[in-house]
Amino acid sequence: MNFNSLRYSLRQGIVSLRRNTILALVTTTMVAISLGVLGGFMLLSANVRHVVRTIESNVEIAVFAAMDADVTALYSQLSTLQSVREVILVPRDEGLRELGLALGDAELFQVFTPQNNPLPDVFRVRVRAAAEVSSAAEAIRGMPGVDTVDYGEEIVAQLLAITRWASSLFVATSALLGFGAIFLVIAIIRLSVMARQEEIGVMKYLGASNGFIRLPFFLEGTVMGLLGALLASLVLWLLYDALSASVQNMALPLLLTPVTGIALLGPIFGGILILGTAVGAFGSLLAIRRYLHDH
Amino acid sequence: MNFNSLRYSLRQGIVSLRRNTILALVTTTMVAISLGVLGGFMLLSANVRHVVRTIESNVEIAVFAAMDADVTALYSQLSTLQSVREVILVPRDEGLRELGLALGDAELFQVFTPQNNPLPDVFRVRVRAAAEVSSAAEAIRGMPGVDTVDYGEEIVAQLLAITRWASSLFVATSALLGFGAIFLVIAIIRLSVMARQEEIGVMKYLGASNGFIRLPFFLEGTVMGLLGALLASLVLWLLYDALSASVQNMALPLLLTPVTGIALLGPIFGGILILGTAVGAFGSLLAIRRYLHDH
Amino acid sequence: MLNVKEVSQRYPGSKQYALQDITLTVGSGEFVFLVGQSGAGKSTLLRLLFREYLPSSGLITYRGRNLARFNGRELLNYRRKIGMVFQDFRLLKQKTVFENVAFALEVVGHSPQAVRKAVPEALAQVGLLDRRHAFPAELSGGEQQRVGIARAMVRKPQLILADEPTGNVDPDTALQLMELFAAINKTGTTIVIATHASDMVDRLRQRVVQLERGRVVRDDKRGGYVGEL
Amino acid sequence: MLNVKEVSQRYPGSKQYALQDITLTVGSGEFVFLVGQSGAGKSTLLRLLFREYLPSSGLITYRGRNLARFNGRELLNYRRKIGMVFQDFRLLKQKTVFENVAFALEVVGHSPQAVRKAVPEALAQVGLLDRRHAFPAELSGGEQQRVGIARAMVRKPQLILADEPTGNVDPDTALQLMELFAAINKTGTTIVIATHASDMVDRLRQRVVQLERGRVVRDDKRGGYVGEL
Ligand SMILES: Nc1ncnc2c1ncn2[C@@H]1O[C@H](COP(=O)(O)OP(=O)(O)OP(=O)(O)O)[C@@H](O)[C@H]1O
Ligand SMILES: Nc1ncnc2c1ncn2[C@@H]1O[C@H](COP(=O)(O)OP(=O)(O)OP(=O)(O)O)[C@@H](O)[C@H]1O
Ligand SMILES: [Mg+2]
Ligand SMILES: [Mg+2]
Repeated sequence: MNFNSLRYSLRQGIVSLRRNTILALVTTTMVAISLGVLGGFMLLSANVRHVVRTIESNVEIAVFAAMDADVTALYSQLSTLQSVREVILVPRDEGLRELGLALGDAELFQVFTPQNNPLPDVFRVRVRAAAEVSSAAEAIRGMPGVDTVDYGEEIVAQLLAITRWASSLFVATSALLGFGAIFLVIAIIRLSVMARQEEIGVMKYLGASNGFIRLPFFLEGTVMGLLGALLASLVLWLLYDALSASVQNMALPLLLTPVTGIALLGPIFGGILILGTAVGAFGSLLAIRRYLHDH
Repeated sequence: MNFNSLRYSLRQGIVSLRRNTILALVTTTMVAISLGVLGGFMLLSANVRHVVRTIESNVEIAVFAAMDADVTALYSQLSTLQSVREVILVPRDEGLRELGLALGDAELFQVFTPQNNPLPDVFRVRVRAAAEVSSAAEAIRGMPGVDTVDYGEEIVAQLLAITRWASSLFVATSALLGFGAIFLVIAIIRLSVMARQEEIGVMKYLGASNGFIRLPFFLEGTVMGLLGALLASLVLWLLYDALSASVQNMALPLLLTPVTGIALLGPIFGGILILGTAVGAFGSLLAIRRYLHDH
Repeated sequence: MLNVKEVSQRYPGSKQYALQDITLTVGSGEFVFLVGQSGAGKSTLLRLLFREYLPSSGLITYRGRNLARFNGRELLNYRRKIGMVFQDFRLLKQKTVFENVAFALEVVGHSPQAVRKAVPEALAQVGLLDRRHAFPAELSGGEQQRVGIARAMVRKPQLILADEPTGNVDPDTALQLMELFAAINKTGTTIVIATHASDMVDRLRQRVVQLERGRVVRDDKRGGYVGEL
Repeated sequence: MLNVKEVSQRYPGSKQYALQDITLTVGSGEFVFLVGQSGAGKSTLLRLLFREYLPSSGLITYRGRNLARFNGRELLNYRRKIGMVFQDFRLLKQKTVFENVAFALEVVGHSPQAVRKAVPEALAQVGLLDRRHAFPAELSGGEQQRVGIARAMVRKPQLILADEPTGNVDPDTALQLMELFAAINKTGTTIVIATHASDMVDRLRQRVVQLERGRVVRDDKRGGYVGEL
């Protein structure tokens, strides 16, 4: 493979893309569609994970202080816990008012005065992740001045189960879709190679080296993969942008805020580009392999 | 097109499927993949709709009876409302007990006796759909003996927004995926027809009628479409069955019960089969069209 | 039977005329050799007669009917009356020798019994009966060419157009094939053969039409092949 | 240069031998006609010499080296020394005439300048310089065949294997092409031509190897074409 051959292959890849426009377009569109579906699914999965994490970090532990507890000491003790994200103190008077509001009739509760208020001081503690709730609750239970510790044990357990289940579902489906996309692209490239089987045969008879035969296909496959990935990214990005804007406009509850940070979306779009290019490149190599090793 | 030709075409379709096994396999797999993705998405969408509907029909209207209300009369009046699905009476004593439990410390509430119980009798009313909540609440407000009516106005509004938004998203994405699948299959069949362009040319030179040329391709396309759809349905069904079983095993909250009824899944799987067959049949017709009308 | 009147053909994108102002009549039952240098326009003329495409200008009629006016159905019927031997064979790679020949019959709706009877006869005439299960890729060049001839003959057409049908066979086989064409011609079939086989032309002494750069330069009733050789 | 020793070839799935017990030596600079009936095994022998595949049995050596022992690189180098003219042309449909011929040079890494010089020369030799921008589908049968010949010659190979290189051209053009082969042979190139062109063989009076049903039945130093004609 000398310089002339390289130059030739480059030119040839371009000429071939131009002459087989339909085939190239079909392949590129296929790459785009399959990567688009994969990417869309990963965006969905990122958002679901995001929502679950939001819910998780909103799980509250209600800490009922004993009637004679040192509230300030307990507050600082709670705040120093590693897994704790936030501690809110609801003083007993405030608790009474809230209870009245929650029951829909604040006036009814005016029978209570600060003196006969049956409610204790309550801390609302939020931890960083659902997995840390039970250990944090355990730790809090042992603190002096704590009467009762309460949290949605069942809900936390279910959230954890959902999270685990959803992430394995996502990994499995992503893998499936990914393999599907790869298989699809390779199959298409193989069809396009099959259509040029004769050409490859003639090249071999003329004494072309395998590398020489391979290079234009490789370049073509790479370009098609990259273009397909770019197309998929573009469409996906436009769609996602429109969708997330519409979600935000609707002022949905906090839980449904879409993921928009570059840190989270970057890997997905980057992954699409890399995957598309790699599949195009290696798919074409794989597709011509068996036409080269006959004799 | 006489009987001999028909018989010939049938035989030819089979022979061709056998001789072009790879191409046929690729096409069938493509049909399966694209329909599988589409079907998977529709299953997801059916489940999301199901969950939303479950949430909707669980929205509660809390009806606080006046202290002097005729509870039995109110109960029967509520029950006769068209949009109402369920009415539960929570007597004031019971309400007190529940409140104590909810606050985590039932004993604290023993300061209340039936005599100084500040709580009213409460009805929990469930309507059939979120859209009916506000009108039902309005109707209830006007009933004699009703003190206050309360329901999560914000949550209901948001649920409605989500529902509307999600269903348009689902329709749009389904349409997109459906078109993608159709385009994909037609493109593949076109590639396979392109690979046999010469054959079609020779047939024309020998005086074959368009119908005669078309028929084997049509049969081939139909069989490939049907097989692909069957494959997609089978895989999808196995996956879905496993998934929904695992969801049920996890005893997730009621909201996440998967859709399993034949009435809901039937149209999806039926649709996949019909779509696959139709796309295979008409895709093949479309794909050879331009090779027939040259001259 | 065939009337060619002032026909010219210029291929799209080409500056030169492949055929220029050709006027020619082929009577029913005639045997015509079309000769001329490589690139003279023989194949082009045969393709026009076959109505593979329409000429740039001029008129071609078959039994008085303008080929250019044929609708789909008529074109089909016209082609079904013709046995065409292509210069590049145009066999179907996916079909065996038998199937390739049978195909010409199946296309027009012959019954399987008729196919089973006619195909072996045609293959025997070109000496390929024992290769009937082979695929084209498993045949020698001359064998492929003979499959093409068998396919053209099997329908017992009214008109045979053969483009260089003996280019890939040895002189002995070529002579046999030419004698086969002559025998078929005796049964009333009109035959037009484009050929470079000078000795065959010289031997058979049939009508010879010579083309040169797209023009008819000679039309002998019982001519020979005239060249430098 | 080429040594064929007790070579037999039976194609997979076939009962009969396409070649049987062939023994033959082609010296450096020789000019050999390979003649014989259609299906006699001429193309098979050429394909074996080209190492398109290996014989079922027997030994073929090139300058003493066993073709069967070539590794990938050696096979490549061997083929690069050979100019092969295929019976079915094997032009690349997607490339123009110029590109098809140029391809033979590009494959072995010639510079664009070298290509721009050598290709027009080769095309001129076969009389196709003015058709250089056409695609194969836009050529007559004989023109396509000549592109194949130009492609085989353009690399100035040590050995030319030509399979029926004049089957689609008129006798005048065929003679010119044969004389071209003879001229190239004069410069030291070894040439083996499988052909049915009896008059060419008779005219050139070169070594003639005749095959019949896969066996060598004649090997004349300065022979003619012997047939019934
Ligand atoms: N599709 C085409 N497009 C452009 N030019 C063409 C096309 N087909 C043929 N030609 C040109 O038209 C001329 C006549 O071609 P034709 O095939 O009729 O020659 P021919 O007499 O059959 O030659 P041969 O004996 O070599 O087969 C040639 O110069 C050829 O290059
Ligand atoms: N790939 C193959 N598989 C099976 N049989 C084959 C194959 N190729 C050739 N044959 C058979 O081998 C025999 C010799 O074929 P070959 O092509 O060598 O003949 P040839 O002398 O070149 O004939 P022609 O002059 O017609 O080209 C023929 O009977 C042919 O049918
Ligand atoms: Mg011609
Ligand atoms: Mg041969």
